[in-house]
Amino acid sequence: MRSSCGDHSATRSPARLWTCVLGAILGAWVVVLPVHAQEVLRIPLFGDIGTFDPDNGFEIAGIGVINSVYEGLVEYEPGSTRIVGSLARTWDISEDGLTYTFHLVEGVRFHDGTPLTAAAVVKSFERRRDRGLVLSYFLNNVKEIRAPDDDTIVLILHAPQASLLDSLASPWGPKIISPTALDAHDGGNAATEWLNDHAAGTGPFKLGEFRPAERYTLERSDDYWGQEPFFSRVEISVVPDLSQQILKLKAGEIDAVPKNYPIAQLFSLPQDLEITAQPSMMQFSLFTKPGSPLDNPEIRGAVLTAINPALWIKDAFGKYASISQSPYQNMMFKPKQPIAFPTDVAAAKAAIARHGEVTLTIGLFSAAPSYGRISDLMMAQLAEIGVKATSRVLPQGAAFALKGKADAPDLLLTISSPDAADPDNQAGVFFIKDAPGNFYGRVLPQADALVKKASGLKDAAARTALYEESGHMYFDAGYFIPLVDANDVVVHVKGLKDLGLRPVYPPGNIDFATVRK
Amino acid sequence: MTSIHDLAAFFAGPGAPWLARFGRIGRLERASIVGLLLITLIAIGAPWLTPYDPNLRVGDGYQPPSGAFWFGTDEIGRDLFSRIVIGVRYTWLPALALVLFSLVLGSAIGLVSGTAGRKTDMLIQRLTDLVLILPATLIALAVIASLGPGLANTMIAIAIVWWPWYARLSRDEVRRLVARPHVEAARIAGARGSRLMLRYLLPGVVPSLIVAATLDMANVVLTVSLLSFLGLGQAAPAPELGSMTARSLDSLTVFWWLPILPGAAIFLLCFCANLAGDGLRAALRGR
Amino acid sequence: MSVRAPVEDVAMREPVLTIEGLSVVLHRDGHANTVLDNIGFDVAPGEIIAIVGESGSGKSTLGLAVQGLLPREHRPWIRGSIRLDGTEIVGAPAHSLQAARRSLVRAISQDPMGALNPTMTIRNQLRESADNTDDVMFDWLRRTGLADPERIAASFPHRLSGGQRQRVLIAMAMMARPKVLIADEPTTALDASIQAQILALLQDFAREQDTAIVFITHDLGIAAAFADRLIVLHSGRLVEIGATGDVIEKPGHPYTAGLLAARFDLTTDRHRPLPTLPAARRPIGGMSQGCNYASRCPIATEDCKVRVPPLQPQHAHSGAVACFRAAQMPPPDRHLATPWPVRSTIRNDIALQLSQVRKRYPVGPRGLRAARYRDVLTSVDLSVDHGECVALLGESGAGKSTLLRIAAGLLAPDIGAVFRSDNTPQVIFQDAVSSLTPWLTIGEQVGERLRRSDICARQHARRIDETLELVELDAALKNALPAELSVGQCQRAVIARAVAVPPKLLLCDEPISAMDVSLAAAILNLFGRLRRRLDMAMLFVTHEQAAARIVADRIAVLKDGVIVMDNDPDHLIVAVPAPLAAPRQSQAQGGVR
Amino acid sequence: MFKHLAGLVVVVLAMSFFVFCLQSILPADPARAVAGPTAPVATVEAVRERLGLDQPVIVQYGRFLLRLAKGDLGTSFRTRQPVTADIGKHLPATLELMSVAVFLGVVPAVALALLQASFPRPGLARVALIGLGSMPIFLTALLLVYLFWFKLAWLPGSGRLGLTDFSGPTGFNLLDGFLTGRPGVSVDAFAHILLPSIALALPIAVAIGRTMSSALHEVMQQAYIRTARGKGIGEARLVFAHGLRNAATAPLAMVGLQVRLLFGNLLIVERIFGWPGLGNYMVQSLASSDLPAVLGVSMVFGVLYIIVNIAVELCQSLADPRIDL
Repeated sequence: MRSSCGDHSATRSPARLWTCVLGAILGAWVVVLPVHAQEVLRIPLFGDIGTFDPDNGFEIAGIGVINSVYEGLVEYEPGSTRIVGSLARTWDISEDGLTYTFHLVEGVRFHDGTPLTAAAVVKSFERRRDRGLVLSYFLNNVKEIRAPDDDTIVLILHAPQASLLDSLASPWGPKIISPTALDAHDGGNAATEWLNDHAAGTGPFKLGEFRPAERYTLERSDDYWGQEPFFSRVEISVVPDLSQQILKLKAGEIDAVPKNYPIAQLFSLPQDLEITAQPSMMQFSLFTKPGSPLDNPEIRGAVLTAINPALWIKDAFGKYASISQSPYQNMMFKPKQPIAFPTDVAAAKAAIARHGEVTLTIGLFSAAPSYGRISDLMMAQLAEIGVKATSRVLPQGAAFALKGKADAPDLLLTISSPDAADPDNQAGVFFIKDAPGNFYGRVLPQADALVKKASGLKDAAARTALYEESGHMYFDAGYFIPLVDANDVVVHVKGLKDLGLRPVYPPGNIDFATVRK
Repeated sequence: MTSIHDLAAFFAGPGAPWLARFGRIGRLERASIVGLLLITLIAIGAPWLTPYDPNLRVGDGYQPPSGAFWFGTDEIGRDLFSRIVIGVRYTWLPALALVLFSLVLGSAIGLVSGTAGRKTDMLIQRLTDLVLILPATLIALAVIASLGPGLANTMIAIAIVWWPWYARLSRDEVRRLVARPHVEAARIAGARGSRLMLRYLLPGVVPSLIVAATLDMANVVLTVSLLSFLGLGQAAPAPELGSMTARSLDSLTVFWWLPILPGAAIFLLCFCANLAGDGLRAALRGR
Repeated sequence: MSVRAPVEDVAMREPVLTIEGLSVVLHRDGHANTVLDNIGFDVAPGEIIAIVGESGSGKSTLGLAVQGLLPREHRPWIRGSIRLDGTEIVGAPAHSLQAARRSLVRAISQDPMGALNPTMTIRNQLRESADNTDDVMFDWLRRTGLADPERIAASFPHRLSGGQRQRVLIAMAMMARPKVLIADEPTTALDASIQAQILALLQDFAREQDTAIVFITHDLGIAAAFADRLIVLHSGRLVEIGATGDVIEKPGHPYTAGLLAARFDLTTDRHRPLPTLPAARRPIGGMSQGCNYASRCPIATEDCKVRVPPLQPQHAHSGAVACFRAAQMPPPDRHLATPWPVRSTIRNDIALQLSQVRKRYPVGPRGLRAARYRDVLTSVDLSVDHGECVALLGESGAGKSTLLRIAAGLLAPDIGAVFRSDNTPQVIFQDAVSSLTPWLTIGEQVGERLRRSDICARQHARRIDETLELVELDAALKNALPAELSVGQCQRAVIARAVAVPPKLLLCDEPISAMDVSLAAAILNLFGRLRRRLDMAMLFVTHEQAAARIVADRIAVLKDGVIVMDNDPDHLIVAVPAPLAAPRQSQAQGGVR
Repeated sequence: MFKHLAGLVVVVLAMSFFVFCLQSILPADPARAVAGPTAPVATVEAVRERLGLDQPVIVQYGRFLLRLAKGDLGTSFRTRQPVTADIGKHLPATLELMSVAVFLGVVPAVALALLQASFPRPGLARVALIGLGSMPIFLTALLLVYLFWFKLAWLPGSGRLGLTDFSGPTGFNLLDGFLTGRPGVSVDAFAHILLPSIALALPIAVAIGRTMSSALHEVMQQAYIRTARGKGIGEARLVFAHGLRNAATAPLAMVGLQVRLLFGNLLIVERIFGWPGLGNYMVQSLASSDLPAVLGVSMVFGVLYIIVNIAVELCQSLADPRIDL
């Protein structure tokens, strides 16, 4: 086609047409680019929030979002494992440890306007416990839920449980849902359908948009009973790819990369970004398969020498991790006698040389980058002493099916982090017989007995001692090798303060109520 | 018959047709064929070609390319050049094996399907349809779950979804060939069964299959790298180009050599394979 | 160099096409081949000039060169001059070539099947040819003898028969009212009856439109019946040119004489082998130092091999001849070969018998409903005795090939019985080149037949040699691939494969229809000899009456699915096309010439 | 056509059965995935029973078929929504992306083939295209994002729409913008779709371009092209009017094949570009052992593949009147 200069018809002139189209695109997109008000916080998520129902799904990445819409009776204090009141102002525990009495905060309203009463709490707790929902196990030990008056809740347990408050404070613990909403949308299924993508809680934020695979927005709740959050709006976008998250952060399209930011790049961050790091409950540890070469004490000693975290923790985490001192997270208690790895590399080499070829397979719980980094380092270390190690990312969920499998990897590298901060939770999830995270199904009755004994005790120091002892037993029996406790590292724009990271939460769950500029 | 035909008859003189055919290949394509041979040699000799042990930490991590480390070092201080050379071995040789396998299996099935009766043909066609629409990732998952992880099993997983294409291609070619007079003539002359297939049909199918296979090498390399990107490839620390690239994508803006250099190796493999395929097609089809 | 046609009334008019010193070199796989060497002639408006030559003589290339359409992939190199109505074609820029093609020169190609775009309606293809209204277009279609132009125009080519397509092509060419029409073997692929109609049509157009026709053919017979003047090409060189009657009566070049001698028709003596030309041997690179024909020429001298004979006026007729020994041409003697031995076939010793055979094919779109069927063979009775050759004559589409395939056992009849004395009858197909597997040597393919018989390797090799000798093929060719062979050699190889183990029954499907006349004669001779020597029964399917008459002991004519005639060849009475050697009478319109 | 549809049913049934059997092969445990990694065994068993996962596979498959007959694909374990609803939500985005990708793949491919038909050796363009198509798709995708969004800021790098509150009647934003009288939306949607679809289109362009140019090359040597050229038709018209349609069969078949490879690439490209489509949904469903969702998406992809191939055959028969359906 020929284009003449005097021709004003756009269709006749391709060059002009393209200019127009391009101009229109650029123009429209300048208009479309979101104008950021000061008080909007933009956070990426790697995946969808499966369900927003606080009782019916084990959310990992989105649990912080749910916790800023719903509140429970108690919660963990930001930055620690101390339990403080949330909707419960105060509470009492009976001498026998079977009766818990909570006193509610006054003047709280749900986002739909319903006032918070003890009856509402009872309704929510009963929904959690009795309607066959996924997270019902948090209240398995609760025999009775009563509301003697409008401001008082009484829980009566089947058996003493020192960790009950932790269960209630857990991010996945029971939350209080508006009874009006529950009634209105019950539909014979305990409102699970409606609560999938709607919410009626008491938290500082209301659920705005719920667009899976795209974005979720939270709006500040105007009549929140507590301190008003700094941000009026939180935009949570789904950005599945880490490189995209990093680029978006650098381009100023989001305010933080809450987790998985590559450690090596933390030292070369641009000027306008900074790091907030906080110790967490993320303990990287190895489970060992019965019948693996590590059953031989000499090989075990040699392997422990090679994988000694002291040798590689800096390469893997820089300063953002600490060496695990026991199978219980460093945040839970400080053991009197930390676990020690042998250090004589020459001896290890000699030991392996004596055994001919030693091969080890390491299974990685997931494809998250930190697993690969740690296993690469350990394999390189093992290669130094002559052990041929290979690692492989297990398919999602495969770790839970390793029991009794002959071709399972010799070692499973996983993050052991419990759903609450009490050592009882850690042991109950990972160590004792039939624990869900006891991946190879190993049983050490003496240690289990100690754990059981500790869970009923009231004296904190005595409990800790028992747990520490059980930890040593699990380690010495060769079931479990704790490696490092990683920090929760959030990279964010400069000036973001009070992120409210809590050790028990999965990494990167910023508390939208406390964070401010 | 046609006047082109009579020109062709005029030219169909004695001479070495193969040599002449190679003359039809463009310069770049010829270079890429040589390049592929070279790559194969490198892949075979890789263990003797690496300056460092690819599995040991030989320096600090994240060193940029330098005289000591030509391609720099990776996250934990292994020599990237050595790892890429070994990675070429672990990517190229399996891809070759895979294509060869699919070629053999696919063309065997295609031959049977193309020469058998309608019912057998229909059955095989539906079967290939079925495999063609099964999501490859799922099959890979299933195979690895039931046979256990490992390079061979990953290859089996890919081969399962890979052969149908060759089966279809060779079946179509066979059917076209069967309709040609010389096959009928051979049959009348007494060639039957496997002799007919191997002597009169297979050689006619092979050229287009080889061209397809060469062009397909790139697809296989990319698929292998895609599977390892999804964590279904070889066990670490074996360097695999795909997972090396994919795992360090987030370093693009800071440690560019980590994703770019292994990616460039994949690119080179695919590029050579693609060009060589083009060249071979020119040679075999007479463009 | 150009030789003016001596016909005085033609000379009076300005030639519409002038070719001078035309040489064309084409490249293939890096080799340069001279395809045309120093060709020159004129064509006057309204004149029909025939270019005759065997395949490989460069005649098609000449046609393409005039249109400026030499195949680009062969990197043509062209020298000399082609002037079309004053426009120089050689070296002309693309747009003027295009303009010349649009208004001056059009072509009808030999293959009506391939010459029409299969994905475009006839209407659209015609519309591209010239800016005419639909009515004019329909008118042209009607003038080519297509009764239903609207329907034809709306059709896609594959719905039309070969004859219809060729008519469409003629209409397409003529509606542009070109000055020159190049007709490259326009009738080769057609049945005899249609052939005659098409030729008549072209003649009419030449007269009406005053269009010069360059008629390219290998068939001297057709050329003689059709053209005003003849040009004989041999291996890229013009060897003889002259008025048709002169050339036919008094050929000045031994090649022309050979071609004339080798042709056969309905009057040829069928009781002895046909006279043939020595097979062509092409020198590598295209042109030899001397006369290209020297190696085949019965009267060549040493001089002929070192010097190219110039085209000189001929004393015998008004044209010109390129031969040093034109004066020494022996008189056209019909040198007689020894007659075939007379052999009495034993009647009722049946080799093949078909009784009441019926076959039908589904037609129309295949759908859920039962397909409609068309009877190809209604009820055929045919028998061939041992040692007998029966020719099956019929027009295209008559079901000849279906019948042959049923006889061979490749197809099962719907109804009827087939008896065969030999369960592995051998079949020879029309296209010899594609009947040979391209990647196997001739020896291997001939040996395929011998494989079943339990003979040792040495005997096996010897039998192959013997068989090749039997079909007059050089034994050295057993290691050659089919691509290295000429068409004639390919057909001999195919025959060798069929007779390596002599079958009792040999079935031939149009084995000579695509061949030059001289080659066809040689192959017919071979069949005649083989069947007598190996005592084979033969069914010879053809659409050419002359060939049928020569080869067969009996002729059966297939029409509308039944055998309508089963007769002795000498009693064959069919409409005979324009007889040879009777040069076309000047038409009334061209009377001034 | 009927044959195709019958084949479709059979193939889809066989495929669904395969995927169903997969759950007994795969090491992952959907009940565990639903209950969470820390849930006690009893809870997991309760969940398993509630989801019917404690039944034999064949019983589950029977139930699945019964539900399927009613157009119900079950409920996703992960999102607790009917799978059909989830697919309905994600499908338009993926279809939009796929069609733009196929379009962007086919157009330059055809253009290049045409170029090659007119100029025998447009070496550079061809080599460039082959080069671009030889990159691992995740690297191509990221480089595109890096260059055009991060460095040059010409195009948005992820997501489907810059606007927060838009949903149109068809789910195809490119269309909906115009339908709802907000052309700005369409322009924005176009800007967003450009990079991911280019990443997907490159391998398609290479494959189609190659097939197309060799088919065109072959066609341009046919006798009818000579006939047409003999009519004095210009080269451009020759290629467009005569060449293209005749050369269409093989490239069309290639489109069918490429669509299959496209499904694999979708998983990666949608992830990198945060495209809210079925690919992302599939990746997440796989990650959480969400069998009903995986099965549903597989069926959608399978049906899409067959539909595309039926369409391809339809187009082939349209392009070439000699091909009967």
